[in-house]
Amino acid sequence: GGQDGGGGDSGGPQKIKVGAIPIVDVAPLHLGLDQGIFEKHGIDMEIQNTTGGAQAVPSVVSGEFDFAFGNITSIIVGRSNDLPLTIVANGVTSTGEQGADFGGVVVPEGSDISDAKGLEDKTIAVNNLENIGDTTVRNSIRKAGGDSDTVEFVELPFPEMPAALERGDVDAAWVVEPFLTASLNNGATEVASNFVDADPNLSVAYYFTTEQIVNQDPELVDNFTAAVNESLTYAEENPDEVRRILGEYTEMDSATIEKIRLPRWPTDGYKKPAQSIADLMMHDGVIEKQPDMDKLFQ
Amino acid sequence: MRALHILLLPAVLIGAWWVASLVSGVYYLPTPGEIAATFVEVWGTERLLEDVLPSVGRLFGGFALAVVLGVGLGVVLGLSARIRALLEPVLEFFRAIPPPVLVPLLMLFVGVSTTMKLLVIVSGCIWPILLNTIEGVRAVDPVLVDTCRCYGIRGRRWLTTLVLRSASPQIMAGMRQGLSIAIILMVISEMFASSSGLGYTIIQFQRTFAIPEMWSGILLLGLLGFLLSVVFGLVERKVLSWYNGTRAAARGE
Amino acid sequence: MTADTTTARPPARPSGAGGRPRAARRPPNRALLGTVGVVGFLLVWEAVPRLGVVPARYLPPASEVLATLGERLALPEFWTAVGDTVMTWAIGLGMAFAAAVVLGFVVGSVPVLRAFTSSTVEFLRPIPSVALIPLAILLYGTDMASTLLLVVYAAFWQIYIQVLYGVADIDPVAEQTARSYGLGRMARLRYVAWPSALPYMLTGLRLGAAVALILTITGQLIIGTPGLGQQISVAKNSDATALVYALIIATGALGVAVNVGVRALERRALRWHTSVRGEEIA
Amino acid sequence: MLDVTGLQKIYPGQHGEVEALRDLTFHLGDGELACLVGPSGCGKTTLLKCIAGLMRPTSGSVVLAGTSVTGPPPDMAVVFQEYGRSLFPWLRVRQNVELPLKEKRLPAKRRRELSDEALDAVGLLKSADAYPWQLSGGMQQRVAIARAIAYEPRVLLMDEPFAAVDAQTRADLEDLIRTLWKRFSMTVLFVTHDIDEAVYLGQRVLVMSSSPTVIQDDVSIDLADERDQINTRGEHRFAELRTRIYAEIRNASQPGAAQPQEAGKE
Amino acid sequence: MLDVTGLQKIYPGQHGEVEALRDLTFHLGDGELACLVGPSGCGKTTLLKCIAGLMRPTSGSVVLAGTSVTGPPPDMAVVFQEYGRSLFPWLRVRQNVELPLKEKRLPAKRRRELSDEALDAVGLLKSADAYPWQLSGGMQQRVAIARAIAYEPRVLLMDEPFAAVDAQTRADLEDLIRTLWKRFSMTVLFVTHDIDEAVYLGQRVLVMSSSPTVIQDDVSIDLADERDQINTRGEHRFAELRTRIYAEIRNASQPGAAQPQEAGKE
Ligand SMILES: Nc1ncnc2c1ncn2[C@@H]1O[C@H](COP(=O)(O)OP(=O)(O)OP(=O)(O)O)[C@@H](O)[C@H]1O
Ligand SMILES: Nc1ncnc2c1ncn2[C@@H]1O[C@H](COP(=O)(O)OP(=O)(O)OP(=O)(O)O)[C@@H](O)[C@H]1O
Ligand SMILES: [Mg+2]
Ligand SMILES: [Mg+2]
Repeated sequence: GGQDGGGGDSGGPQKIKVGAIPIVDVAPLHLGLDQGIFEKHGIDMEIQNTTGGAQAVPSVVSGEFDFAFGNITSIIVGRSNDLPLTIVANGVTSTGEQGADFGGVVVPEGSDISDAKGLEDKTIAVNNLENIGDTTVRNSIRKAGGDSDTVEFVELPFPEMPAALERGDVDAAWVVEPFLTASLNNGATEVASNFVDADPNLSVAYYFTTEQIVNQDPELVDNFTAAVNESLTYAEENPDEVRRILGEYTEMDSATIEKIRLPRWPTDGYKKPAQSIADLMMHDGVIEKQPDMDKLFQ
Repeated sequence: MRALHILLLPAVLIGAWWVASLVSGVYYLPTPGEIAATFVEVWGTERLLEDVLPSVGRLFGGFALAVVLGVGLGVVLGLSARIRALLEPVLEFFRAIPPPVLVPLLMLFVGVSTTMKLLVIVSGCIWPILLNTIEGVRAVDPVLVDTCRCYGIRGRRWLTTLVLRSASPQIMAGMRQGLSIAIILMVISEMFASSSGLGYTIIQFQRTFAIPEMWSGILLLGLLGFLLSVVFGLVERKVLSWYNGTRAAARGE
Repeated sequence: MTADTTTARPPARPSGAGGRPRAARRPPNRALLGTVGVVGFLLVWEAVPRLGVVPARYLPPASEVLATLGERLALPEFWTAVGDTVMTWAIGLGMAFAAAVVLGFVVGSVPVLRAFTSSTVEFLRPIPSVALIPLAILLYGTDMASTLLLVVYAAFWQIYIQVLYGVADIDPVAEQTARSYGLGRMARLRYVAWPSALPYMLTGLRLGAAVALILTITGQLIIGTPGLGQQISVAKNSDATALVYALIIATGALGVAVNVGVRALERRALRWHTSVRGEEIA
Repeated sequence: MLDVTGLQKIYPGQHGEVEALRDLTFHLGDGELACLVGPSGCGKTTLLKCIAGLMRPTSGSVVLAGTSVTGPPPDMAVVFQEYGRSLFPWLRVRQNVELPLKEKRLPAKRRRELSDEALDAVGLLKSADAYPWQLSGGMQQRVAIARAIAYEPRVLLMDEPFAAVDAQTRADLEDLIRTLWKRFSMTVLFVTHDIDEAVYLGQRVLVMSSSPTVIQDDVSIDLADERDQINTRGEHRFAELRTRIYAEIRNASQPGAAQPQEAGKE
Repeated sequence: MLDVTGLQKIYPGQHGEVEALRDLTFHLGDGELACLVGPSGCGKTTLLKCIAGLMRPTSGSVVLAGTSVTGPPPDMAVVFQEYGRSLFPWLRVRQNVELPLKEKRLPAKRRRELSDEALDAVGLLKSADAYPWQLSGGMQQRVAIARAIAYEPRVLLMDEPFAAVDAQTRADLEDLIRTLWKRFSMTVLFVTHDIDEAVYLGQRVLVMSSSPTVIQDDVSIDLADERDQINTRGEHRFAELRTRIYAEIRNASQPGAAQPQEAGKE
């Protein structure tokens, strides 16, 4: 470990700002801070709440954030639009278990849809269009032998999905925790695990930065990656710690925290699944050219 | 001369932008040339018909609804200090709630539909109309009020010839404000539960870092606003001809 | 002599005792009526989820939300957030107001300027602040300044347009009086244009204040700068419905407080105006 | 017809109240034409507004044709002192005149007839299509008069209606009012500052004192019913009446005009 | 002092233009007091506004003290016909009077003196702290007059300034104007409808014709310089002048008042 960090000569830990959306996925980051893992790697980190990848990307590009947590599609889209984004660590990974992932497609109580094929011709809510939700759900439908072109996707923030589902505004919704648990509690049924369908080891989001930072301060980047990896492992090994920290940086009530499904936070094998997503995005026409995967990963 | 009035300042600003974007070379600031080129490409006929027209339709619908509600409610509140005192805190409360927060609430009641989008537009652009109507109604010349009372002018005629007419300069000011807010809220309404529309398209460009495209959308919004304000100006000139006449007359023009 | 026994309904209001007080004419007790309105609203809110019009899961009854709000009020983070929000709001509104009033008066009283700027103004006005978010982040990142940019941009137009209309609404006879007595440009601005435009300006201030608050919250919600908006965003992502509504109430309450302030200002500043004096004289 | 009893009006104010009227009592018979004179600020407009039901007196009562006045009674027309502001700037001259007739549900043809007649009488038929703000002050005042006479009221209240018109027009209008009064047997209350006018027009002249205001004198004008500008004004009795009223007013305004600041502090 | 040459004013309008003034030429010497009479709507207000530099004539010129008038000249005070609207409702009576004095940069003490004096002269000292809308019509008009005289102008233009005040106050104010005029040797142009007033006040009376408007007559008033309400008005010469002007006006208003609708269609 580079004990001295980037600002070795100035002695103290290096101050950085990391943008992260306050959801389950970034629990390791908060745990790492809480457990002094970042400090140990010579990093004095401040976590700034963001509202998602779309806001995090420009902040990173403008240098406001040194690093940020963002979903894979935002990063790929940015990259294919020539933004110099580089992934430095894994973010969050699917559990790989059908019907037990931290995100999935649910249908309301009493719906006659029972599997992914049944989603044909239906209206499905996703949080962002032309993003990871609709690309992977289409993939699930195709895998189940359905026609993915007949599906209509509508954009709805996750928090509104359970209500929209219950009212019948949409036939199905792709939700992630804690809304997945909330929907299931309301009687909804899970009909597809779209992340698992795309790749059992699918990493949904990553920590990324810009090429400039990688070039200017490779040592910082290394330290950050090391700290994140250590945090990921710590989180993976201590689910109770994860549930504890969730009570601190989110507003979830303890009952929900107990029930929700946790994702996996492996520290390797996360590069290949990104290619699957890129392929799906090419297939759906979200991007026009394959991003350069080698440049995408540090 | 009029053309010069309209075009001079924009030309200067565009020039300044051009220089700035060339000099800075910032990714988020494409040159006006790029934007113009993208504009033609992006907003060709297909998008125009599929995204822009429905949005503009909703814009008009929402605005019209807001005018009816705002003026109607404004007259009632302007006339009665009692009702005003009763409702004002609640109205102010709703006025302070940002549309992105209000939308989920609306969705809860009316579902994900065109109605919801219309209501989002109404929820924002009603306020300037409402407030201005209230103030306009409160400021009706007391001598005219007395005149109407003596001649027994009541009911609808009283409303149309006295109250609405004398408040009309303020109401028009409110409508002008409301119109541009309606455009803004058209965009916001399409941030939720949409898969098409002008606002949606712009947001989508923004999310996918299609920067020149995004700017071209903003340009379109601006042009739309300008166009609507020209139309509005014509209407206003007709409706307020007496008012402008009074002023011009007194100045001896 | 006060009461008149020959008339069934004495039109008189005796200054002393002995007559029917004309309740309908007394200026309304604003605070009381306002409270009645708020309580009525809360009752409706309480009833809607309880009667099952919408599920309580998604719209918790008012009592529950107020209880949650009560808990929050004890937390220092809540007050920090309120402080951040109020600060952003006040600075943004102040800047927008100052700029709009100065520019509004200058442009409004010089017809040439007005002619040359109107097309640009009409073009810029309908551009949504939310569309400027990437630009704001690019310029100022996620600190307060980027939310400020949105706030100032949005609130500015509200006030500016009102000031323009207000300056155009000066009574020509008053204006001519001032001119004939040799009042210079500045004096006319100060003594004639300013008071004439004041009612419009105060409406503009009320509009702008609300818009500024809205954008403060929206900016915090979308960009993630600290404040109530950010807390709403966190609560939403955590599916904490009651908390979301509690924070919304806090936001709305801020709006009400702002309005009460501007109203008080208005009653002082516009004592002479028909709209205000009409309330005091029967 | 009109009974004013113990009328008092106190304006509230931040710096003390203003007692505009103290205690007015008088009676006007059906079809009478009375003129009201008094020093500036003594409360003539206030009295007129109370009679018109536009303002609630502080105490005392106004009874018109047997019913107590609480709001503007029907069939009453008022010409306001602020003539300019009593015309609707968004309506043309003719529309201003016809507006109350519409409310009376007269058919369009009849309205047209009445407005033509009234505008002609005040010499403004040619300006029927102008807006009020395109007219001179005197013309505006004449529009307000035309509106009142086109209405064919049973009771006509006029607050210095000829203040802004020239001598010649004024004389014509004075005669017009008398003619109409006779034709429709209206009850007319006419506020004026011109004592000659009051004597020439009225059957009675009520003289108001300066504040605290009471009816100081009630002069019955015993001139012949048929009056004309040259002969009547030349009569000896006319001069006598005029002098008497002049003296009254002079007395009335002796202590100085009404003083809004002081009344409340007593 | 004041030279008006070939003044013409045409109001534009949607339904044809209105020629308010056709061709006015007259000269006023320094320190002269002239009265302007003419039928209602003949263009007196228009003329006054042109002289005050508030309105641009269509053709012709106004030259005041050697310089051509393009905007309001300094040291000029105007009392507007719409007295109500010319007072600032947001200022109290005294503030209204003192406002122009502030602009003259007089010290507060002197302003106070002047406003006290002027308000006292019009009998409104006691109402100094009221708002204009708390005053009666006549009182408002007197505030406007007080403002003008407190200003101590070199040129004073008054548009029917006594229209709303009672006979007694009017007489007092007439004498006040004459006193001030003599004391400060101002140049005064005074519009009135009251021919007696014009004769009593003026050194000259300009009679305007009805539209198309020209100066129909320019009567020099050869009464003694010391005038008083009772004796002067009783003089034989006074009656003669009065009758002459009356006849002029009668002639002038014969064809009917000005007609906004028609002029443009010719
Ligand atoms: N703004 C205007 N537009 C069109 N015509 C106008 C306008 N102002 C005045 N006039 C016309 O010009 C003529 C002269 O008006 P002006 O006000 O000067 O008359 P005046 O002599 O002051 O009358 P009065 O004694 O009634 O006040 C009138 O016929 C009037 O209709
Ligand atoms: N709104 C008001 N508030 C306070 N005082 C008022 C108000 N209106 C009138 N007054 C006072 O009441 C008194 C009588 O006013 P009013 O208008 O009735 O007089 P007037 O006889 O019509 O006078 P004029 O002949 O000058 O029109 C005045 O002293 C005036 O200052
Ligand atoms: Mg009066
Ligand atoms: Mg005039």
